[in-house]
Amino acid sequence: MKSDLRSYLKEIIGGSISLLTGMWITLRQSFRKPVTVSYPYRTLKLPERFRGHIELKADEQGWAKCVVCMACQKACPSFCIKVNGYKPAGMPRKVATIYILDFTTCSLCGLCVESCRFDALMFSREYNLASFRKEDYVMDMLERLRRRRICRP
Amino acid sequence: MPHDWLWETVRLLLYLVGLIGFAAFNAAYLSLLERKEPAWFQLRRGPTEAGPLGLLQPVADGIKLLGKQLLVQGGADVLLFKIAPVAVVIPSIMCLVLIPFSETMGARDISLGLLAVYSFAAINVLATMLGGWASHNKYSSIAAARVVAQNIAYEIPLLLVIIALVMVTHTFDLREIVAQQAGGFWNWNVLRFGASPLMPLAFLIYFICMLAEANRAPFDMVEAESELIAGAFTEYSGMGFGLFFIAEYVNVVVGSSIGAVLFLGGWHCPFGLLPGLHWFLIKLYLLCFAVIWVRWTFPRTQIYGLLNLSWKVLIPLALAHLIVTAVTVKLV
Amino acid sequence: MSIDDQSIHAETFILNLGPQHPATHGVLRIKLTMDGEYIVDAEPVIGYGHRMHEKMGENRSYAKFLPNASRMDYVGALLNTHCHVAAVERLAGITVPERAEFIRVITAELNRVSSHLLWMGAFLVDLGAFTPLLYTFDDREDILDLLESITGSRLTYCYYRFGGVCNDIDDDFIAGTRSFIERMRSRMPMYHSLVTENIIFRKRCEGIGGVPAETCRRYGATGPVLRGSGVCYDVRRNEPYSVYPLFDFSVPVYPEGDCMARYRVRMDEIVESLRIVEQALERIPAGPVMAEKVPLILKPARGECYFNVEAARGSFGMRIVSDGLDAPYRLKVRSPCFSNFSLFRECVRGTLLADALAFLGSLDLVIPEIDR
Amino acid sequence: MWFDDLKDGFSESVWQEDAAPYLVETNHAARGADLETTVPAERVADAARVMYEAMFSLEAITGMDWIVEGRMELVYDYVQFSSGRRVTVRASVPREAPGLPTVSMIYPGAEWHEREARDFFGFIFIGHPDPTPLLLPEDADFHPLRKDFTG
Repeated sequence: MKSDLRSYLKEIIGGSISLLTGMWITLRQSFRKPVTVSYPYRTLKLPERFRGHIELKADEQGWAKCVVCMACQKACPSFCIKVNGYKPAGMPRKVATIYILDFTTCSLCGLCVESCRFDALMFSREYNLASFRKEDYVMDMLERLRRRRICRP
Repeated sequence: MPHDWLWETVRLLLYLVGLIGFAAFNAAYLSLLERKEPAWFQLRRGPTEAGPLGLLQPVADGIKLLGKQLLVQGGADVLLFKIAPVAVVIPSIMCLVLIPFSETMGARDISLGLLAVYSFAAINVLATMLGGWASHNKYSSIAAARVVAQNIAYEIPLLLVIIALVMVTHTFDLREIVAQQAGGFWNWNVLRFGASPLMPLAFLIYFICMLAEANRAPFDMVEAESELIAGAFTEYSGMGFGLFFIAEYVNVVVGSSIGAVLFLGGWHCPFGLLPGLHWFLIKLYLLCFAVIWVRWTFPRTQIYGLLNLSWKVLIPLALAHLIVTAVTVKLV
Repeated sequence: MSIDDQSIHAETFILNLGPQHPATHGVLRIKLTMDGEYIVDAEPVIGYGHRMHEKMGENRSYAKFLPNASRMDYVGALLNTHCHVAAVERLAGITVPERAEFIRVITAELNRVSSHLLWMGAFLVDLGAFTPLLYTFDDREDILDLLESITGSRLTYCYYRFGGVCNDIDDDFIAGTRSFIERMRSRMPMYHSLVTENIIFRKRCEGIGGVPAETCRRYGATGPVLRGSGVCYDVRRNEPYSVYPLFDFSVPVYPEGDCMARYRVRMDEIVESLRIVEQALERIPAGPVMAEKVPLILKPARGECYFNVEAARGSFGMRIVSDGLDAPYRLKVRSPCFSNFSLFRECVRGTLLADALAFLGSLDLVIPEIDR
Repeated sequence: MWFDDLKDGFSESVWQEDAAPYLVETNHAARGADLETTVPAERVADAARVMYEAMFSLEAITGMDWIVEGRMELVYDYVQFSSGRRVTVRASVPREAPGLPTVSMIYPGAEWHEREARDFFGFIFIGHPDPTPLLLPEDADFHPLRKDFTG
């Protein structure tokens, strides 16, 4: 009986101490600076290897480096890349005429970039992708490249 | 005299408007504090976008709630369902009427003020239970059953503590109780060791019971969002929910005010200097801060753990305190 | 969810917990038969997030399944991917360079820590404490930053390849990981005094959700659930794979079988994982991170193999059958949560609703992993 | 050998004849199992009982559809927690009549695994306590992992 009472009191006192410790911890934390970043005003630095959606690379003349080897299309697990092209006269390689990424089904695995033997693909560093329309995510890569004012038509 | 009677009516009406405003203001800005304070604890920023430092956030919340339709679920008891939020908020505001804010401020003083406050507080429980029951939702029904069990369990130690206090002060009049504590913090009831050495403990019991009575975490069995979704309030939308929300914060304010009045010397300065409304408000908001602080630190208790705490810890301790007080009052 | 007249008068009533419920962490439904607040029967209804990963595996080449593997248990994605690549490597007889194995161990253990941290936060939210969640997320964010710097993504890493890993780690990563280990170690006492010793937390966990060791065996429960029931079984120790035998780590075991034991197992595992990472960082050899001569399109010889790893939630296994083509003939995924959760019904009978939810939280379920 | 007990158990209640040709020791590092055995389909429950008594736990049940050979196979993966040893028990049933006894009476954890195998392959587990689909919708009458399942 006596030990029961003692353990009872011990539990009350120990419990109260544990509660006060917890409150002390949260209070102490409240004097630290916030770790969050106010997103639209400040952004974090993207790491070097950030895997966004893909983007075509351009060569020195501004052509897309893609040689339409179809490796990326084959490597894609989600079948979201469509490439087509032809071999113009006087060019040593094929030139892409269609390069479409269906970003709605892309799983951002990066297997396409890895499969590219011609260093023609890179990861975009864009992540603010939001839209109300699904069609906005069927991206024409050549058009995007053109818009970057590098690619010659 | 007709003149006095007229003046008294106008005064009461003014107080009523003022108190409703006070309640609304507190509900709004305690809800902001409820979002800012955990943000400090959790190394976040809390709301920042609405107004400077997010100060207009409660306004945005209020507009949002007002703009929402009050949906009534099929099968619900429509009358009770609609009465419940009103019935929960009115007694909370009624309690404010009885609180002496300062020497000169206070809507109404009655000699049994303390009793009246707790009578009103009991209606609150009934209304919450009604809302849960009328919702026609199983989660709400469970919450309705819980709220009754919880409030019955916690009213006992609460009232035991208060009875002990009344034995010391010899009055139920809140103004009189504050008046007795004038002249520095050593005269406050919380440190009135002359009456009972367990007074600080009594204050602690009061604080815990107040949390439980206001259904605040860690005793928020009624809401228990990880178990009962939103408990008794699950089916409420728009201002139906908004009124429960207001009532919760007004209850916190009432509980903290009574705590300040009974134990912390009401409007008196801790150093016996200029008493006034500001001292009362400082004590009130410190207690509110503590209430929110507790909520954002601890896990929720379990319903039976909560009842165990009441019956096996708080009631025995409160009884011990009562006996000690009775003995000292008799002897001294 | 309405109370019809009949069920008011009946002794018990049916309570649908989910598919949308704050405590189920995903689309899980449990059909509870309740007697007041006591649970008479609990029938889990799963499959809301079923995506038929196994069929997808049969329909695509081995490499194309890599992103899928990280999407089953997205909280511990690298551990699943580890199982997949190691199973295929076993089947195709690919030897992985040692440096790659070290990198796999480092990243997988970091992923385990992040998974346990997420669990701890989510478990405390189940118990009604929100603040620890943000603290664990603060720590977890460091791991995600580290892993993002080498894998390029934050959650569904697609980092391991058959024969190695796709990117080498750099000095920044090693330095960052070292400082993270320091930081995490210094945070543990804070967690213990904020959470472990908290009387409310202890009251809600000690003696709640008891799972006897024998029940674990009958249901095939593994991972922290099993070790929290006093059985010292850890795939890393009992069936060593990768370079785990090189490291000195202990397998935390608590015999009580309650929520607290599972909690303690996971907390100790965080410390043990940090130890493994620390040792791996010290002993990581130089060399290539990719095996040579791994064919672009993998066609393992006819055969079958089973491989399992210790994922954050238990033994994650894959049985792959090859018929010599570039896609597996059969790819079976054995997810730990599937078995861990199947014991819920038996163990939860007769407990209170609140305790059942604490128990549910302590099982550390990732519903998409159950559903696959 | 550590599997002598198993062999005795299997001889007694599963094969009722010489066990040697059936219980094959395999390389754990290459196959992921220490022992493999094939039992007649109607004896899987007896095999499970032997495994249960040898303190094994049932880790997974894998269905396979061998459409060319016209049979379907179930693979039971057993693991012993104390040692980490694994035993694979296989049983084949004809594709047209894929019925075999349930092991969920011995290993309740098998209940879900069997329901999953029934969802995906259409195995019929005789004596199974719960006949509703587990992962597929309640009204699903298709078996997606059968090799002749299209779309």
